[in-house]
Amino acid sequence: MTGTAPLLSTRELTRHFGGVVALAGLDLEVRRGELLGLIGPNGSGKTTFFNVLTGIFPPTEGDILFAGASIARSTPQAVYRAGITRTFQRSRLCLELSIFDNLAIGAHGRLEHGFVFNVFRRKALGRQADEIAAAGADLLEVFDPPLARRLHEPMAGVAMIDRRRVEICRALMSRPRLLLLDEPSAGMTADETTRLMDDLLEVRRRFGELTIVLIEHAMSVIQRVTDRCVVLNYGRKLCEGTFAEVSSDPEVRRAYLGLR
Amino acid sequence: MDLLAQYVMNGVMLGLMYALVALGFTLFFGVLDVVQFAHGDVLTAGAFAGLAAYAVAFHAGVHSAVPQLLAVVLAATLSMAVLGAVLGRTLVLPLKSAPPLNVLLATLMGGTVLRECIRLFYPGGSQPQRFPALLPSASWSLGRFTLRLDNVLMILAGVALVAGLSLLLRRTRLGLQIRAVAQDEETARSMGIDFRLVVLVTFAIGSGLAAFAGVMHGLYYNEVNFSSGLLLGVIGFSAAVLGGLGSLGGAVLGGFLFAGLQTLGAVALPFASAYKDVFAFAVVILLMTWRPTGLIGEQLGERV
Amino acid sequence: MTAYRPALRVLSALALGAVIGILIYGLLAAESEKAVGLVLLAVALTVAAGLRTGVLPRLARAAGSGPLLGSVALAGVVLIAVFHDDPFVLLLVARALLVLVACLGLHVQFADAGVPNFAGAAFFGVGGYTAAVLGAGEIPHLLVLLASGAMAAAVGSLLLLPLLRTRGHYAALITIAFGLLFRTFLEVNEGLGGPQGLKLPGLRILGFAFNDDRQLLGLEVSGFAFYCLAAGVLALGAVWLVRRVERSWLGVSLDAVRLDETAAACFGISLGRWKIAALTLGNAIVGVAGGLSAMMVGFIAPNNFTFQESLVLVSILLLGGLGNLAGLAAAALIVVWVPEKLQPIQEFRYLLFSVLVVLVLVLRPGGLVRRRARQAFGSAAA
Amino acid sequence: MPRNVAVLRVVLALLLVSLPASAKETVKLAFIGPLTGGNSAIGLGGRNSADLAVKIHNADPKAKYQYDLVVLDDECKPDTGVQVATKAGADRSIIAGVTHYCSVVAVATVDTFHRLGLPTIVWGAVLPDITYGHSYKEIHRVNGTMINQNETAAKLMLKQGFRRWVVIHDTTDYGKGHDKYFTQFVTPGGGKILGDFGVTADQQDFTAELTQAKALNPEVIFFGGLTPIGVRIRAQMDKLGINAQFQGTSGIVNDDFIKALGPLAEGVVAFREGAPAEKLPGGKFFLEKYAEQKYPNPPEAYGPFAYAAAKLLMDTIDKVGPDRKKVISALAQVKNVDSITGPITFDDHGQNTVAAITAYVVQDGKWVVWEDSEYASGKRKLKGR
Repeated sequence: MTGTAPLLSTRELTRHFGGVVALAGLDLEVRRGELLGLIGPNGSGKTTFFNVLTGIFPPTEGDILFAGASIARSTPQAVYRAGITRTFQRSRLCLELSIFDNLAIGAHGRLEHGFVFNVFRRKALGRQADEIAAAGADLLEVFDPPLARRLHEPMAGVAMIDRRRVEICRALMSRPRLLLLDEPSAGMTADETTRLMDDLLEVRRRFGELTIVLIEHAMSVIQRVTDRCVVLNYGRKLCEGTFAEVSSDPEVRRAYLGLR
Repeated sequence: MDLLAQYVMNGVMLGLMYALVALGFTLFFGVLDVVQFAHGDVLTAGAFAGLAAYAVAFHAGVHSAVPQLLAVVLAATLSMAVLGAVLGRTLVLPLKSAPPLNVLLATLMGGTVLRECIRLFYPGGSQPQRFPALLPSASWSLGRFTLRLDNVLMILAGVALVAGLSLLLRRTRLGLQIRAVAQDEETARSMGIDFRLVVLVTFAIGSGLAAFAGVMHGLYYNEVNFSSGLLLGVIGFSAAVLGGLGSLGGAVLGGFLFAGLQTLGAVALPFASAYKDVFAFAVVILLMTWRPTGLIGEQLGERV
Repeated sequence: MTAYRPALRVLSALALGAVIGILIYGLLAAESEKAVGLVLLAVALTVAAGLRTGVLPRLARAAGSGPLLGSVALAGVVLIAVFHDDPFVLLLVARALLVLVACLGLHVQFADAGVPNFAGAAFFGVGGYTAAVLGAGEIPHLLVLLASGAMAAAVGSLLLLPLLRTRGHYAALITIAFGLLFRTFLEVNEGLGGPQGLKLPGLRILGFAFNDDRQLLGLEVSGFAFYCLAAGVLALGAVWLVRRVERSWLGVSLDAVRLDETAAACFGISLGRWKIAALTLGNAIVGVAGGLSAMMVGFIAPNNFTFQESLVLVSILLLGGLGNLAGLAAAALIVVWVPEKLQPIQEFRYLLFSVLVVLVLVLRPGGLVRRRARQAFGSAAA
Repeated sequence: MPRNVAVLRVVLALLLVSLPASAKETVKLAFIGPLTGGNSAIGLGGRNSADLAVKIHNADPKAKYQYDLVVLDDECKPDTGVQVATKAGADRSIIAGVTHYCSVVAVATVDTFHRLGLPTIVWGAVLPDITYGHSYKEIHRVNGTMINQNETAAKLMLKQGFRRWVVIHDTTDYGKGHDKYFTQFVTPGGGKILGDFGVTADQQDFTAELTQAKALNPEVIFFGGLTPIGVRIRAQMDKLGINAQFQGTSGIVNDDFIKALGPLAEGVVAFREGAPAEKLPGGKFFLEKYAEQKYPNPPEAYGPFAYAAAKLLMDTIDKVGPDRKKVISALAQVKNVDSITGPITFDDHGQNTVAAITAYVVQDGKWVVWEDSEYASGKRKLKGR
């Protein structure tokens, strides 16, 4: 079922902030169904890459092709509709809302937003709410079964690690084709990180074709879960390949791993 | 030509006062990301403080203009600097973590308290008060244009004040600290800067500026009254926002721009002069639509 | 959540309704300075004690929102009956209800979508002027009220583009500027009565004239009693509508826009669409309230739609605790009544009122009642 | 328990207060006017004057009833006005009202007073419609309308030889009304209105308008509005070197105008309804008594009218008893009743028809009746004469 064409490819992708060059002509491919690790030192342009990809900042130059169509300069909303969702480096859940609400935000594209439907057809609305709740509970179940039973509790009372899980579930609620994870393990212990990655692999198994790009600092994680890695430095691709290939590259070792 | 010169002169005086008010708004926003809306009423209070000082000086037997003027300016700016710091301490800092619009409302209401106090407790405060002419009143007429020495002196003083403020912010240790706080509270703290103190000093400076504008207002119009602060506050705020909150140059630009719009609306447009505020505010809305963060972007504060 | 038995729910609702009714009765009936002070003290003590001991929240939870709303409505009807021949008290009640409705409109904008509106009085005025212009003709008054709302929304659409492009204080300035501009425009322009304002006919629905006093069950009933009922119906309708909107995908989307625009955009939520929806709905609600209010008062003039009046509306929103409907209702009652009850101190009342608002904002920055998480909907939630 | 003692004390205090203060029956009168906001100075002056009338009346042993003044603030806003009017009208113990300074409020409340049957006397609002816009028997007015005022003003100024006016008026009903009626009376007599500027009531800077006015080279600047703006315009005229005569309306006839302007006020002309209080025996008495009470604010231009209205109501109630209907029919009969503002006669709209208009000019820091002034005798000259 997978063709040879990559799911996502960028050409000469460039982004300036004033005088600072965050992305400098990045050429990158993400293949269908793979889990690609994106690594590089701080300030190498990883998060900017996500931000440009999801339309938060338009690229200064270059193009992005997703499933054959250009999404460079699309709005974030259009990128979402094309099938890309993400998590954020600093968790951006709505803490005032319940877990359910946050998941529903993730499922925005599937929901009925008509005024009449929402205000007057409460039975149908209730059914849709139940569907979303069930789908959300299913997802949470994979990560942490007790969490699935706390669906209607406010987010603010949820522990940090569970917030990470909810945030990933929110991104998954829309059944994306490409999932962008920005350091999901930040602030977690090694054990928690391992569990989270296992859960992620489990979700991927269940979902069938889900392509993931993962920004991560913990090399053990990258080593364990990624199919392939891309190393960024100064907004450019330094090299790519399996973790073993990448980690033995002398340039990478010099620039990033700090090894001689 | 002479008429045009007169309009420009009027507009410059007006713009200078607006700019002084706007500077306060922009300073406060710079250091604390809040809008202190009692600012216009601080201006009125400053003018009344100056008036009271004049009365005291007069009764104490000081009858020459220079010491009187000195007493008026000092009393107004110093008392309002203290009041500004007190307002910052009681109304603004405690609400730092509350939603920003709470501060806006709290200070608006604080300003109302100030205004009502002047109206009710200053002798005869509910009617306009005469403000003495303390500047030399020589004037030259060129056709329909009247150049007055007192206006020239006020403009010079105002320009000197703005230049002084700019120097203070750029060249002194205090200025450095204010700018550091405006950049980022956390970083400033880690540099060993007393955050609260700097904020309060900034409030004192801004309010002193407003008091100076109040005295200028009094000297220019020879009249002060309890309610003039509300509209001046709104206009000063508009000017600061129009220029770009947090930008000193923006505040000055915004002040003169607003004065220009009002003059233009009253004089040059084909409808009744009473529409001049409608015109000025409508243009403000259009300009904000065109440049949503002000003409000169934010530079003192605002983190993304 | 615990499921309560129906009987318990009804009882709790009635108890709470009775408490609220008695407190409001006290406020309305108090005349002298001392009585006003005592009643205010009693209200404060009751509410404080009720919240401290948890009795009030527990009753509210036990009752559930539907029965509670019903019982408050019942208390309202009883109060109207009690004061049936006192036009002043009835006028106050109706005014408070209409102010509440206007605040509900601002609530949708401010508390749901996060768009500030400091021109509430202007949109209230648009509704009122629409009613003045259309109400004099042959158009049925129910349609006139709808037109008031539509007109307010239409005038508000002038501000959509500026408000979509700006945020925070910049957006606040745009509404402030509009409020000032609107009032000056009305005053200068002769077309709509100028500074002298316009007279309005009273509300008339299906031949029933609300202005007339009449005999009912042998009682002399003031015309304002009917306005009270109309305002009450409008208020209940607005509360119902706002709650339904909040407890639906609409509310979820509005919350997402308010809380994190970037995240919302990344999940396909169009910021513009939702802000437009909130602004339009909110202004429409404010406009309908303005229309009914103008018909009740029988007269409108630019003086009523000043920046200060807009501030009063925003004060109510923040005093009640942004986002909390119960707090909003309480604040609307208090803000309409307190200045009126302060009449005995004459020229000092605005001073005292401002001091009170400042105190509440400083001492309780979250408002009188804290915001509650939006309640879930759907059968799984119940 | 100390708490019980405190409660007991409160109860006792309440009981004491509710005891009747004297043997006479107490009758309530309402006073309504702007006590807060931009027009509060005049409102407070009116309030004090009405209060003075009540105090004097109550001190009179021959008076039949004890009067109690219920003071209400209309904020100069129609909806607040209707609210307090309803309060006064609904309170059956209030027999009559001395109501409103702001025309826009007075117009808004006539229906309310009619519906609730409360007899009222307007003490300061000058819009003709307040009495002539309907045929309600409840509404009366002691002061004249702005029609009378401007007729006199136009005649006098034309007689002085002035022909070229620039009009500046505030955009409230008061200013706009004066603009309309003055223009209407001055043009047939050969006067020319060269320019007409509306300004908003909270405006501070008038240099743009005045610079335009200066270019038109008028003989007189006619100002329709109240003291605060009047002071600013007169002062700014001087700043811009405009050497025209300044002519105002009743809104500036008060001491504050002179105090705020100092020497600049000299020679300013203005007109007001009613006979000059200083010249009537009752008026002198009023001013003396007012000074005795040490009110924090002066009576302002309309204080004497509030006093006259309150006194007229109390005298009427003393005669016919505290019954609203009887008071209304008694007021309809008022003819040539002496008051500190001159004789009062109500026409069938309740309008005082003999409302005399007095012209004033500022001379040596005082408002002087025109006929007595050195300007009328020719010793001093108005600007440009």
